Amino acid sequence: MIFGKTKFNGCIAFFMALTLILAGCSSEDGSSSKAEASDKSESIRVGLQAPMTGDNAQYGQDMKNGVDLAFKKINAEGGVNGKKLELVVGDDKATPSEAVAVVNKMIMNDNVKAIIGGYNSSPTLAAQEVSKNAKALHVHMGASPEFTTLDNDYLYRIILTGQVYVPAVLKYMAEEKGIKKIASIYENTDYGITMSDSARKAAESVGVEFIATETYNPGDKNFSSQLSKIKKMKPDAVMIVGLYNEVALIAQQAKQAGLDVQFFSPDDSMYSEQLIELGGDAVENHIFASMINMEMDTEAMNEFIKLSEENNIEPEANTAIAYDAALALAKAFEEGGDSPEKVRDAMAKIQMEGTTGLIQFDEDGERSNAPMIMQVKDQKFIIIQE
Amino acid sequence: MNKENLTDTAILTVAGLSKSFGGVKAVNDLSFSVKKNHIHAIIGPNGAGKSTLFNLITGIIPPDQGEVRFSTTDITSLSSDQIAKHGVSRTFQNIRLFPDMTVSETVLIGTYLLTGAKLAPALLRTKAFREKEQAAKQRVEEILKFVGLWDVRDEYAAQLSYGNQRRVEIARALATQPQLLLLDEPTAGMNPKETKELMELFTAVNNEGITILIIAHDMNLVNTLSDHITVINFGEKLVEGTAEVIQKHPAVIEAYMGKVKVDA
Amino acid sequence: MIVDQLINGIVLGSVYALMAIGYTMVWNVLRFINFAHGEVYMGGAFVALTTMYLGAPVWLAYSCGMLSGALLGYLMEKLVYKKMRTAPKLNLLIAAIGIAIVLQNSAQLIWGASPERLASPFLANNVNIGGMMVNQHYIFIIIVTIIVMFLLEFFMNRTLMGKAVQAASQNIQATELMGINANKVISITFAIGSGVGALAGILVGPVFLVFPTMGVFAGLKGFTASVMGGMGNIPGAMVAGLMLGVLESFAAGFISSGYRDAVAMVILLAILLLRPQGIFGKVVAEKV
Amino acid sequence: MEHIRKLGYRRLGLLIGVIALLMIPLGITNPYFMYVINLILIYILLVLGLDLIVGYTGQVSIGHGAFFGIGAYIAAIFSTKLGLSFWFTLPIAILATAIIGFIIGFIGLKLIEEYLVMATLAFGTIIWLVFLNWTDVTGGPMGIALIPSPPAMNFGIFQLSFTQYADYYPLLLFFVIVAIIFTKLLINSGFGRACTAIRDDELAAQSMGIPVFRTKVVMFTISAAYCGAAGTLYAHFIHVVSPETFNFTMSVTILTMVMIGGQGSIIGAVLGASLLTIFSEALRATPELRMLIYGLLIVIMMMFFPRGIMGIINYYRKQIEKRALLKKMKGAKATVDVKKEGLGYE
Amino acid sequence: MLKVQGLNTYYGQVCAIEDMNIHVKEREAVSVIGANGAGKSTLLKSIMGEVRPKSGKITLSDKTITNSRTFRLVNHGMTLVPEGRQVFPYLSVWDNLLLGGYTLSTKERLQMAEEVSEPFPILRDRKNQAAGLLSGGEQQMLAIARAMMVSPKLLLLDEPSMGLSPRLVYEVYEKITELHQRGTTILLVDQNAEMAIDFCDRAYVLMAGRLVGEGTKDELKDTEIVQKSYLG
Repeated sequence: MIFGKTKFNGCIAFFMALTLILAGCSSEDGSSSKAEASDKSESIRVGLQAPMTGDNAQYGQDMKNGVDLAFKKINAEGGVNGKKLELVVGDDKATPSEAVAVVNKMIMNDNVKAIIGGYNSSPTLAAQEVSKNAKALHVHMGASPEFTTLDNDYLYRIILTGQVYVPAVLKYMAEEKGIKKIASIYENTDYGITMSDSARKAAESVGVEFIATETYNPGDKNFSSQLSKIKKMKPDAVMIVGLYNEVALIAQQAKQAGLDVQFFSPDDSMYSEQLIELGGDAVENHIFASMINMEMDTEAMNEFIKLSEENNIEPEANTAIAYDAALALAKAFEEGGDSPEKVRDAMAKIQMEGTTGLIQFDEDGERSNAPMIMQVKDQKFIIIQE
Repeated sequence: MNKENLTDTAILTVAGLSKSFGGVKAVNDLSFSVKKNHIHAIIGPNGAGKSTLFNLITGIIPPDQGEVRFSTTDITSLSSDQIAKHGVSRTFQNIRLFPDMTVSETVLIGTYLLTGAKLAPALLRTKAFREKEQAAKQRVEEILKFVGLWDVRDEYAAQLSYGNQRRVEIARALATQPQLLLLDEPTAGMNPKETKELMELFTAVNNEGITILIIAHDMNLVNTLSDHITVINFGEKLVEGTAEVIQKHPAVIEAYMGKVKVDA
Repeated sequence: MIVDQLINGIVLGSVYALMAIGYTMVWNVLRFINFAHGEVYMGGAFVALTTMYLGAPVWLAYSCGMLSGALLGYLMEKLVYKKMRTAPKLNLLIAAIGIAIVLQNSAQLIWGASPERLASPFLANNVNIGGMMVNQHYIFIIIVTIIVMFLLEFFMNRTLMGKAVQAASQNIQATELMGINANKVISITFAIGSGVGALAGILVGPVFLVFPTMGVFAGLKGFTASVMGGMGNIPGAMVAGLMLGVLESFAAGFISSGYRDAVAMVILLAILLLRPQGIFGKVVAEKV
Repeated sequence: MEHIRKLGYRRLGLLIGVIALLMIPLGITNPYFMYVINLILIYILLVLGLDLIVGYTGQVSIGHGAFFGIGAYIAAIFSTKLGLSFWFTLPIAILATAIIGFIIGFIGLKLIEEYLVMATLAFGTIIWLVFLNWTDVTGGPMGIALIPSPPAMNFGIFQLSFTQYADYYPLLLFFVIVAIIFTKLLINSGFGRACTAIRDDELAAQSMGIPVFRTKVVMFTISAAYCGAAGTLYAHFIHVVSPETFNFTMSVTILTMVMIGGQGSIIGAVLGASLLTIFSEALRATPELRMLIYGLLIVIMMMFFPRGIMGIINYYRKQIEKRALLKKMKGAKATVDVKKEGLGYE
Repeated sequence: MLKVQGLNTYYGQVCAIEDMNIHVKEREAVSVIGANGAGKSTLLKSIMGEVRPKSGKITLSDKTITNSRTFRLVNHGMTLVPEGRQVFPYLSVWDNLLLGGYTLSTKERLQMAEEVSEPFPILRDRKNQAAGLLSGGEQQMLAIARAMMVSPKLLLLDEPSMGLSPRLVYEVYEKITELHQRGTTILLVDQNAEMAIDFCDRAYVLMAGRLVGEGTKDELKDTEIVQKSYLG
C-alpha cells in the first residue's frame, strides 16, 4: 500500500514530504540570498508588476520594454555602484489578487529590492501593502488618488494625478472650444471613477456641465448602448476616460452610430500609435492632456528614441514613462546604497531630467509637472497648448 | 407455512393503469392484485410492457391513468423513494449495481431507511448514531449470510459472477426491509444451476414473510414458484390464474409462443 | 433610441446566431459543449488578419480564416475528442476548457496581446435606411448570417450527408450499419461548425477588434443562444441569437450596461429551468 | 487486544503528524513558500468542498468560484464597512453561502448532466457580474482592499499576530483539518453513503428509499458552505478581493484540481490542490507560457489519466496487491488480467 | 460464406461468448436460438464489428474481417438489422430508407428505395412521417427494408420478433422468408425459437455464451434442448 490505512495519514504524509521539499528549497534559497546581500557584488533585482497576459497585456509589454531599455543603458554604463540591474517580470493580470501574489513572490522569493508598476490602479493599491512591509520602493503608473492617504513612504507615482490632468483639459475645452454641455463615458475602475469625479468637481469652476455619464467595464468591446444614450442627450463634446484600445473603439463606434461631436480625454493613457492605428479617422481631432510629448526635442527624449530604435522597440508613451521610472529608481539606488531607508530618502529628494520632463516628487510621492494639451491631427499627435 | 390464512388481504392493487410513450401504449388499462405472502408472477413476451409496469408501480415513471395501492395506501403519485419507504423494494432487469462499491457497501446502502440520514448525529457521532450504524452493519451481515454472499463481502460487486451480482441486488433490496419485493427477470442470462439456486433463494425470502412479484420468462421457474400468474401482452392483461390454468390457456400459448398452434 | 438599440441588437445578435449555429452543429453529433468553440472564433479572425497583412484581398483573407477555423475544429476533434468518446462527459468538458486555455495563450504568443482591427471594405460607409444611418458592414454581417443559416439548413435537411449527420446524432452504431463512416461524419460536422464559428469571429473583427481573449464571452453568448433555440436546431439558433442580441441591447440601453452580460445568463437559467428543450425545441417522449 | 493497540498507534501517529505539520513554519525561512503553502490550504478547502458534490454525489458544478467569492466578499464587506472581526465574518459567510447554495441547489439540481453544468455556469457568471457591477457594495472592478487580518491570538507559549504568513498557517491548517474530519464523518454516515449511491446509480438509489433530490440539495449546500469558509479565509489572508478572482476561471481551476487529484478522495483533493497550485506558482517565471503549459497539462491529464492522480496511485496499488496475491496463490491460474483494468474509465 | 472460429467476447470481466464456432453457407438461412442473455446478440455484434472480440477469427467469403469497422463490412455486402429496430426516430421513414443506401449513387438509391419499399406498402403510405412514430411492427419492416437497400449478400437479423404481436411476427417472418427465397443469405437470432426454427435451414442453440446444440431444422425441432431453450 502506498499510503497509510486512513486517508488522513496519507494527507499528513504527503504534506510532510511537500514541506521537506519546500524547506529544502527555501533554506537553499535563503542562504544564497543572504550571501548575495552580504557579498554586495552581484546585482540589484527590480520587479516589474504589470499585466503581461489578458486584455491589458500590451500595456505591460510596453512597460517592460521601457524598463528593459533603461536597465540596458545603465548596465552598459557600468551599473549602479558597480552592480548590474536585473529585471524580474511579474504578471499581475491587471487584478488586485494576482498583483498581491506576484509582488509577494518577487519580494520574498526573487529578492527584488524595488517594484516598478503596476499599470492599473487597483492592483497597485492592493500590492503596495506588500512592498511597504518589505520596505521596497514601489514606483507605479496608477491613477487613483487615494494613494496619498495610505501613509506609505515607499510609494511613488511616476505619472500625474487626475486632479492635475482633468482641470487642465476641461479648462481648455471651455475656454478654447466653447464647450458647455459634456457627456462622459468612463471605465468603471479606480482610474475611471477618479477621473470622472475630478471632472465633476472641476466642471463648475470652468463653467461646463456634465449632462450624461455612462460607464463600461474593463474589457468591454461593445459600447453601442452607452453611445446611443449619449447621442440622445445631444452633448457638445464627449469625454472618454479609458485606455487606448477602448478610446479607439468608442470613437469608432460613435462614428458608426452617427454621434459626430468633439471627443476628448483627460489624460495621456491613450497616447500611443496604437490609438491611431485602431481608431483611424474616428480619432482625428481627439484632444487630451499629457505629461509627455514624444516629439519633444530634449536630451532625455532623444536618447530614449535612439535607444529604442537601436533595440527595435516601438517608442510608446508608456514605454518612455516606465523608462523614466527605471532611471529614477536607479538613481535612488545609486545614492541610497544598500539601506532601504536611504534609498527611499534619495527617491524623495530626486531631481533629474527624464523623457517626461523634470522628475521630482512632493512629500506625498506625487509629481507636479504641468500637463500640456495635445490633439490628434492628420494621424499625428501635436501639441496645441503648452 | 400456512399460506391460506394470510392470503386474504391484497398487499398490492393495480387498477386501470395506463401509460403510453409517444402514442404507443406500453401499459393499457391494467388491473390486478397481489395477495399477501404470495409469489406472484407476471409473464408475457418481450416488449409486452412488464418492465414499464414495474416502473409505474415503483414510481420511476408516472402513469397516465389509473391507481396503484399498497395495502391501503394510495402510492400512485408518490416518488420511488417514498414508495420504498412504504415497504416496496425492487431489482432491475439490467442489474444496476454501484460500480465503485464492494458487496457489503452496496448492501449497506439498502439500510438507508434503517439508519436515516440525520446530519448532526453523524457529525457528532452520538451514541444513538453509533448504535444505529452497528444495527445496520448487523443487518448487512445477516442478509449477506442469508443470501450466501458473506464470503465475498469485500469484493467489488460489479466484478462478481452474473448470478452473484443478482444476489447482491436482491440483498440490497432486502436490506430496506420490504414487505413486497419486485424482481424484474431475475434469472435472465443465468445458467440452469444459478437459476435453481436463485429459485431456492426466492422461496426462502418468501418464507420470511415477504411477498414477491416476479417478472420471468422461464416457465419452469414460474410454474414451480408462483402461487398466481398474470399474463400480459401489449400492456393488457391476457389471463390470470394458477400455473395449471395458464399453461393450458390457448391465448397464452399464442402470445408466448408466437403462433397459433392450438390444434397441434 | 429604441431603433438605435434594435439595430445594435440585431448586429450583435447575428454574430451570436453564427456562434450558436456552430455550437449547435457540434452538439448535434456529439452532444457535448465544446468550450473551445470561442477560441476557434478567435483563431479564424487572427488568421484572416495575418493573411490580409500578407497582402491577400479581403475575400481571400476571410476564406482563409474560415478554412483555418474549420481545420482547427477538425484537429481538435481528431486529436482530443475522438480519443475521448467513451470518457465521462465531465472529463470531456474539462479537456475542452484546457484546449481553450491552450489556444488562447498560443494566440497571445503568436500574435501578441494587443487588439488589432480587421479590415472590412464596408466599414467606412453608412447606408440610409428610412432616415436611420446604418453602417454597411452591419448589413453585411446580417446578410452573411442569413445566407449561412439557409445553407446549413439546406445541408442538414436536404442533403444525404446532412441526414447522415442527424442519424449519427441519434444513433452512432445504427449509422455505421448504414455503411456510413460515422467518425468521418462527425469530423466533417465539427469542421463545418468550427468554420461557421470562425466566420463569426471574422465578421466581428472589424467592429469589436481581434484579440486573444475575444472568444470567451462570445462563446458563452453563442452557447446561450444555442440552448435558447433548442440544441441542434439551426433556425432556432438563428432566431434565438437575434433575440438574445436585441434583449441584451435593450437591457444595456434601458437598465444598465454593466449587466448586459447578466441578461444572457438569466435567460440561460430561465430557459434551462422552464424549457430545457429550448424555445423552438419539441418535446419528444421516448420510452424509458 | 491487537485491534486496540493498532488503534492506539494510529492515534499516536496522527498526533505526531499534526505536531509535525504545526512545525512546518519553523523549517521554512522563505515567507513566499509559506504564502504558497497557505494558498494551498485554502485551495484544499475549496477542493474538498467541490469534491463533496462532484466526487461524492456525482453532480457537476462550474459555478463554485462564485461561492468562494460570496464568502470572500461577505468577509470583506463586513470587516471593512462594519468593522467585524474574522471570528464574526466567518460564521456569517458560512451561513450566507450555505443559504445561497441551498437556493441555487434547489433551483438547479432538478437538471441533469450538461444542463446542470450550464446552469451552474450561468449562476457563477451572474454572481461574478454582480461583484463587478454593484459598485456601491462590492467596489466594482476595483474590489475591496485593506481587509484586516484576524485579531491576534495568544496561546501562552506562542502568539499569532497575523503579521506574517507563518502566523496564518496554524489557523488555516486548523480549518483544513476540521474540514477533512468533517468530510470523513460526513461520507461515512448514512447520508454520505446515500450520496455515493446517487452518484453511482440514481435510479437504484431512489429505489432504496433515498430521497435523491433532497440529498443532492443538502450536499450542495454543505459544499457551498465549505467554499464560503475558504472565501473568508482568503479575504483575511490576502487582504484584498476583486471580481476577477472569482470568475469562471476560478470555478474551472477548482474543478480541475478535483479532477486532477481524483474525484471522491480526500487525498486526491489534497494532492490536486497542492500540485496544481505549486505547478502554477512555479510557472510564474514564464508568464507567457504559464497558462499554455497549464492548459496542456489539463488536456493531457483528462485524455490519459481520466481518474486523476488517485487513479494512477490506485492502479499501481492494485497491481502491487494483485502481485502479492498471485505470489500467494503460486502457480494458481490468475483470474484477473491486470492490464485489462487500465488506468481509466474502460 | 461466413465463418466464425474460436470467438471469445468479453464485456469487461464478464464473458459473453466463449469459444464460438459457427458458419453460414451461401444462400442458406441459419438461426441462432437461445434464452435471454445467452449471447446471441453479442455474437452478431461481434461479427458486425460493433463489439471487439477478445480472440477468434471471423471470415466473410474467405476474407478475414475480425475487428473491421462496421461501415466497411456493410460495403462488403453484409448488414445487420439490429435488435430493437434502431430506426432513426427523428428522421422521416423515407430518409431512413435513403440513408440505408448511403453508399449508392443518387439514382440507384432512389430506384432501390422504390424497389425495397414495394413489399411494404405501409412504408410508402407513411413516407414523410417520423420513423419514431411508427408502431413496433412497422419499425421492424422499415429496419429490414433499410438493410435491403444495399442488396446485401448476407443479412443478419437480431431478434426480429421482439415485442411484436404474433400476427406481426408472422408477417415479419413471411417477409424474411421472401427475402431468403430471392437469394439473400440470412443469419438470424431470435428468442422465439419456434418461429426461428421453422424458418431456417439450420440452427445453432446457445446457452450462457456457449454453443450447446446444432442441427438442421428437422433434427432440432423436437429435441429437449430446444424445448428448454425456448421455454426459458
